[in-house]
Amino acid sequence: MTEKPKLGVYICHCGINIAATVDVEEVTEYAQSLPNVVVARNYSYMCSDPGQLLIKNDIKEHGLNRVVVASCSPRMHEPTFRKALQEVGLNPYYLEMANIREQGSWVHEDREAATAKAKTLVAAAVAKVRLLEPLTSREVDAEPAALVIGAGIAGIQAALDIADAGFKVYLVEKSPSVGGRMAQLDKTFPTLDCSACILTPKMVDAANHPNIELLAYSEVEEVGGFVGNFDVKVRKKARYVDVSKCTGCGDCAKECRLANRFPNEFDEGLGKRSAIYLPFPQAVPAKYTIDPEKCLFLTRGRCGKSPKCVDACRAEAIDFEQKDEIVTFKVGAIVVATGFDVFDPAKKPEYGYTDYPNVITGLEMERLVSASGPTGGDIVVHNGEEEITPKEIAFIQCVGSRDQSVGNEYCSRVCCMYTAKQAHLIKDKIPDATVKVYYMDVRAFGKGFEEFYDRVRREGIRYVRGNPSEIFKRGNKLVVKVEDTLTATPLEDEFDLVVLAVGLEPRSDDRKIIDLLRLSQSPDRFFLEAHPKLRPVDTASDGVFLAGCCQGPKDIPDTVAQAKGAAASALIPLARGKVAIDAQVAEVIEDTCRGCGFCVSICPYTAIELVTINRMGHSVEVARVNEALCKGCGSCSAGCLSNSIQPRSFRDRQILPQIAALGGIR
Amino acid sequence: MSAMLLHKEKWSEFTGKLSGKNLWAPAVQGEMKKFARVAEGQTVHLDEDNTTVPPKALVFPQTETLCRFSLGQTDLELPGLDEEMVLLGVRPCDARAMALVEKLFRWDFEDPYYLERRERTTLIGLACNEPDLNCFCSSVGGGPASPEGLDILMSDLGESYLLEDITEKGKALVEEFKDLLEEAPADAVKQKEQLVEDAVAKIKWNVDPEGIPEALPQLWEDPLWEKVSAACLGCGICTYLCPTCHCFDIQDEVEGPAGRRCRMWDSCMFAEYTKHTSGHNPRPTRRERTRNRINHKYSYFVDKFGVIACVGCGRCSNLCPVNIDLIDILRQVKAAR
Amino acid sequence: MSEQFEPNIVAFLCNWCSYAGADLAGTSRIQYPANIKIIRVMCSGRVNPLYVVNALQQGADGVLVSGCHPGDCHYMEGNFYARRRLKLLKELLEFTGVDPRRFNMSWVSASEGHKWKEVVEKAVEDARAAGPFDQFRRRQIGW
Amino acid sequence: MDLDKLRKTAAEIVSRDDVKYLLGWRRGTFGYRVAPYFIEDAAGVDELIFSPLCISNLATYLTLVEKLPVPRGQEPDQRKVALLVKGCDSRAVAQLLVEKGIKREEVVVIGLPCPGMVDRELLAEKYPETEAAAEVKWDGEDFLLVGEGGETAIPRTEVLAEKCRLCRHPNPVISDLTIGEPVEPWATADDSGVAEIEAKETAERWAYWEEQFSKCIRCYSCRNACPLCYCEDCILDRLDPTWVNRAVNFSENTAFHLARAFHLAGRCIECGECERVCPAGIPLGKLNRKLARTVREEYGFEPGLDPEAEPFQAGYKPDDPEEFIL
Repeated sequence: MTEKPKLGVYICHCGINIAATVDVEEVTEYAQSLPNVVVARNYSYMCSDPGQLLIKNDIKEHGLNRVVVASCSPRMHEPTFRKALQEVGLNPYYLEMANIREQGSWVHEDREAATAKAKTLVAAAVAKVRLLEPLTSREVDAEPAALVIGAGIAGIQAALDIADAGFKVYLVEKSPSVGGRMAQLDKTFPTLDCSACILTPKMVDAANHPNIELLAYSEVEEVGGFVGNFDVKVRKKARYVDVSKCTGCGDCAKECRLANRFPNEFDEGLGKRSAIYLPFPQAVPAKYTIDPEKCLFLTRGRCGKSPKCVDACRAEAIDFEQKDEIVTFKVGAIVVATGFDVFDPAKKPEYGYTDYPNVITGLEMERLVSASGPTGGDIVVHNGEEEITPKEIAFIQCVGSRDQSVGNEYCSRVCCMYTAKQAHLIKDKIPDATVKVYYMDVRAFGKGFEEFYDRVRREGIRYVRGNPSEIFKRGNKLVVKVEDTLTATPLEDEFDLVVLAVGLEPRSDDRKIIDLLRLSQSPDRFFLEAHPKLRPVDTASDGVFLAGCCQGPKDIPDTVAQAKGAAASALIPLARGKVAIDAQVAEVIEDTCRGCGFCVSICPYTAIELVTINRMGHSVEVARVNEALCKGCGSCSAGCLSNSIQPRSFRDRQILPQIAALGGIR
Repeated sequence: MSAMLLHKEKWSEFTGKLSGKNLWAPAVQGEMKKFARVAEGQTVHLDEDNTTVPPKALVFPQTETLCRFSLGQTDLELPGLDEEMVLLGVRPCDARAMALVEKLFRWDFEDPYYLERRERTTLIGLACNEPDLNCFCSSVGGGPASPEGLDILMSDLGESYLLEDITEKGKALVEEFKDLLEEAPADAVKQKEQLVEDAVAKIKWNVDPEGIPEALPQLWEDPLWEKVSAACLGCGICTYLCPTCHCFDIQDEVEGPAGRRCRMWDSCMFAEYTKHTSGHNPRPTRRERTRNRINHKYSYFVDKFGVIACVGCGRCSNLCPVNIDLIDILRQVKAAR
Repeated sequence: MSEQFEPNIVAFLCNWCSYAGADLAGTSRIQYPANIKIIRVMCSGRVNPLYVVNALQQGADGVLVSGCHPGDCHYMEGNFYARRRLKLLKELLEFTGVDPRRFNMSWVSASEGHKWKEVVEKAVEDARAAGPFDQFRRRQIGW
Repeated sequence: MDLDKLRKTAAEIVSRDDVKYLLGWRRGTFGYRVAPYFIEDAAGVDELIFSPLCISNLATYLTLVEKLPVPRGQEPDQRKVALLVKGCDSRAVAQLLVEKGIKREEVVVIGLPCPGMVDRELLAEKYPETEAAAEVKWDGEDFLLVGEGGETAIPRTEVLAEKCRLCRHPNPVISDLTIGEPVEPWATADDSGVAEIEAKETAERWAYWEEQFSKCIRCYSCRNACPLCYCEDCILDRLDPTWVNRAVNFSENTAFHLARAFHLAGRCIECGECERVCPAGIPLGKLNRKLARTVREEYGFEPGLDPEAEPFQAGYKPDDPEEFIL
């Protein structure tokens, strides 16, 4: 028997966030008049300790068995108030929230209208809460392993932390080596550490860690299941090199018929590689890979009399018979660390990136100044006529950032500082060079950033406030056309080299990850965190966490910090060994189920099956829900003609009274 | 009882005047014929066919509010009295049905809703000269000009209508319209009786109910019920449109803190009619339901009130989409005796 | 001059995209008409099309259903089911003479606070133009 | 129609041990009536008929017949039900298989290619019914009325049922055996009934349906006669929650009919039973046919043709129409 509902209704002022627009007294008074309402109160911050205490005391004192909180979005504080109910022994699912802030006071200025709407929303919550049912969430075992997608600095750090905590990690990297973007960098700002020097040890650690299974040159193909129990399918792409035999000597690449014929991706195309290659000298694993799109043997079926790499390899590691391999495993949590792409300046043709070889991107500059880069660290560019050491160098900031015309409204957060760093490095290597930086604003907000910015200005780097409109060639010089907005002077400055400080963009193939993991995107197209302030590494998919630039542009320390945060979050289910299954799952009313199987077809999680039961001596089929698989979406329910499958807390009998209350018919 | 003549040239004046009295008469709405309010001043046209929906719907509405209530208030709000109404062109069978149903509503409890509304209704009947295909009123104690239940009986004599007042209410109404009427000559009544005789003779598809009330209890488990109910769709046509069926359900409609209690037609042919809260249904199939429908009319009502609760209007047989035919059932009952 | 008719709109929003988008509109203080009242469901696939009929019967002048963009559904497919079902309902409503402006459906993602405002404004304007839907109200007739 | 062959086959089938009864038609008790006929033994086949008056869809009975509790220690009757199906009726059988309303092994389907049925009410309007039972036969393209007054030829177009005028599948789509030669599907007529309503202004459409739904007495014959409305506990009968009040008024009637039509979207096989049985003459078939046409034209799907098909409302395609979505 269910006892008679006794409701408490709590209206939050949220300081003045609600109270300034909604007449909370009037709403309270109105709530008091609603059926089964025993207490109605308002308070400045319901979510605060005293606010929660108010509810708890009322539950004890008045024997309340249902609670309505009219405040912010349930997406914000539903867990808070559920917990409060639970703490005084009331089932946490006897709670309904009326969203009178995000969908009330914050979006309606008119006090009268906002108050009237708040009353209606409270009435609907009251109508629903009376019919809610007590639910108990169950727990299932969590797989003590994690998947980390992407092995840049974020992925490596997350993997190391999880592995160090004692759990198995599958670290999946789509390119042949781990390292990611950080491996491409020369020095890091503002400390000027050698990027490779601090990264390489971590790469090696990750590869050698007993708890980490490194799956390089691999891609995640399918993710099924749910937090605690994800089923993962990974495709290990064929390298055509037996990694157990390859010693990384590099003889094959030297002998390759197409040796040094292809732009090296790692060097941003500035250097060359063979059809069989190691992306960069410190690559981990240090194993060669045959590019299947370039290799003569793989594309044409023959390579001279016999492939030269085969002949060159003393370890006999070349294996053209190798096939992609599918690996499946289970994990309890997933960290997404897929990184970023840099903005393609071809989208801003006025800068002539595709026309002039001496207009380059910031990332290309990294390779150019790097001692391990294609020029061995010498800054040499081709000005269209000859190789030169540039003496007059320009940097243009915010290329592809803060630019609505290319669809990127955001600030990429790293370009100001990497420009300062690169300018410094140029001055270091070419002391007589003139370096000018064209900028809109300089954002030097991080630890040591402003100091570094001051330092490079003191070193003679000239900062010109202006957004260049065009780059064109005059003689063997590049001309940057710009207005110095501080002096309102139009300028046409001549340079030997222009570096475009390109911004960061989401990976072009992000869609795949979004589809795999049901992620959302924020307006900037980076992956959306569950809450911008309080759950910055979580996603809307339980058990899936974000690390690094896939969530938004950030520098290395922020990336590492976030990776550690994601690792810590991922460790929660792993360390607990259990995950709670949502109690708000679907339930079949077997008496009326006619076994048509519509719900079985509909369910995206194959959580429903037909089972045979005995109904009054007849064998009949009815639907049955596997509660561990059900996510409570309710698509089955809306497709059930006899309404025999109902998601708990979102049953028809709970929603229809809400509709009636919002409809307002009396 | 007086007998008056209403010449047809005065018909439109007659109905025009009558229309000021909240007059209802048969009207066609699509394929459906039923009693509809006659707009003031409008002439009524009567034809041979009976209505699809019997006039019971006016005194025993399909849905009626018994009272209204609201949360926290102990006082119930009760409906006011309906306006008085006059029904013109009621068939003797349907009027007789009202007389029969009234027995039920006066029985162990006097139902104020029905009785008051019935009290405020004046029925002007129209005798049938041309029985319909399924009519068998004369077999079940009625007839094409049965006065039972009527206040005034009207008979179509060709050039004129013969108006006979049956009740005081009817008499008063005739009196009110006497300017339009004239004393009926003696042969007018004779002519009417001849028409009735002719009409009865035209009824072919009928059955003598003699012995059926006695036989029914004996045939409780007879296989005939299964046979006659096999094709039944379990819909409410035969019962909703039966002039003597009077079963109702009472439900509360609640919207937020207020609501109403209402009474609505129910049908023993519906599966949930006897379904218990437990899920158990003492009449689990259409066999038991069909058996109940016949027994109620031809046995239980006879036991209780001494009369068959069927007036032979033929609606159930005529309107059944799968040809479940009352006469056929009754003939099978007799044959099974 | 008569006062402008203020329609009552009942909206069904999926928790993950549209409801979050409406929350974002709130956090961003994007103003829109108060006529819209939201029922949160986990997925647009949960919206039984008969809810729409029921809402119109119970006092809504317009109904809005909003879910994730195709491909973005938190439950992978729910919005596809919603799309198919609600299309059929829309056809049925139009065929029976319910003003098509009384029913709108939208895809609004968690980041589309501005789109949410536009959708609400359209739904309100549509329903306002269609007028009060008194003809279909659940009425307690016969006194 | 080779009635002898039909009866002989029926007798054979109904004599089988694994067949409980055969569902067919017989002449009704009067006029042009035809009644569904449950034949339990070979002797019963003498009354079996198949004529242009056999319009009712017997597939309805496959799910309508109640399943009584089986007493402990007994086995439920597992015998098959045999039934005669026209083209449209067979689609109901196929759709029931899709929705697992029946199992294939529970039925013996006897297909009857159908040259078109007579609308009894149209016939009675022009040739009034008498208490004597009359017969109608196919006569080439047309019909032949055989009654007390001898034979009367009736042109096909005069009395052909509307659903038959629009029929696209006169031959059974599923059957264990077929009696009679397949008929050539005739030129499909435009659905003028639906088109007429579509041509109206919104307010006129509302007025039209307001008049129609106001007539409804909620006898539920439309629902009960429908071979695909067979939930034992219809949601529209339920009180918790109440989707539709039992009260009979325009608002509730409309909600009822919208729900009924919607539940049949992508399932209705256009047998027209709902409309035929309605005592108020509400053109319910138009609601169903409108949605069926949408499903056919915009989704390329017709229900009740393939027993293996995915149920329409339980499926989707990524490129389903969405022009209506903001």
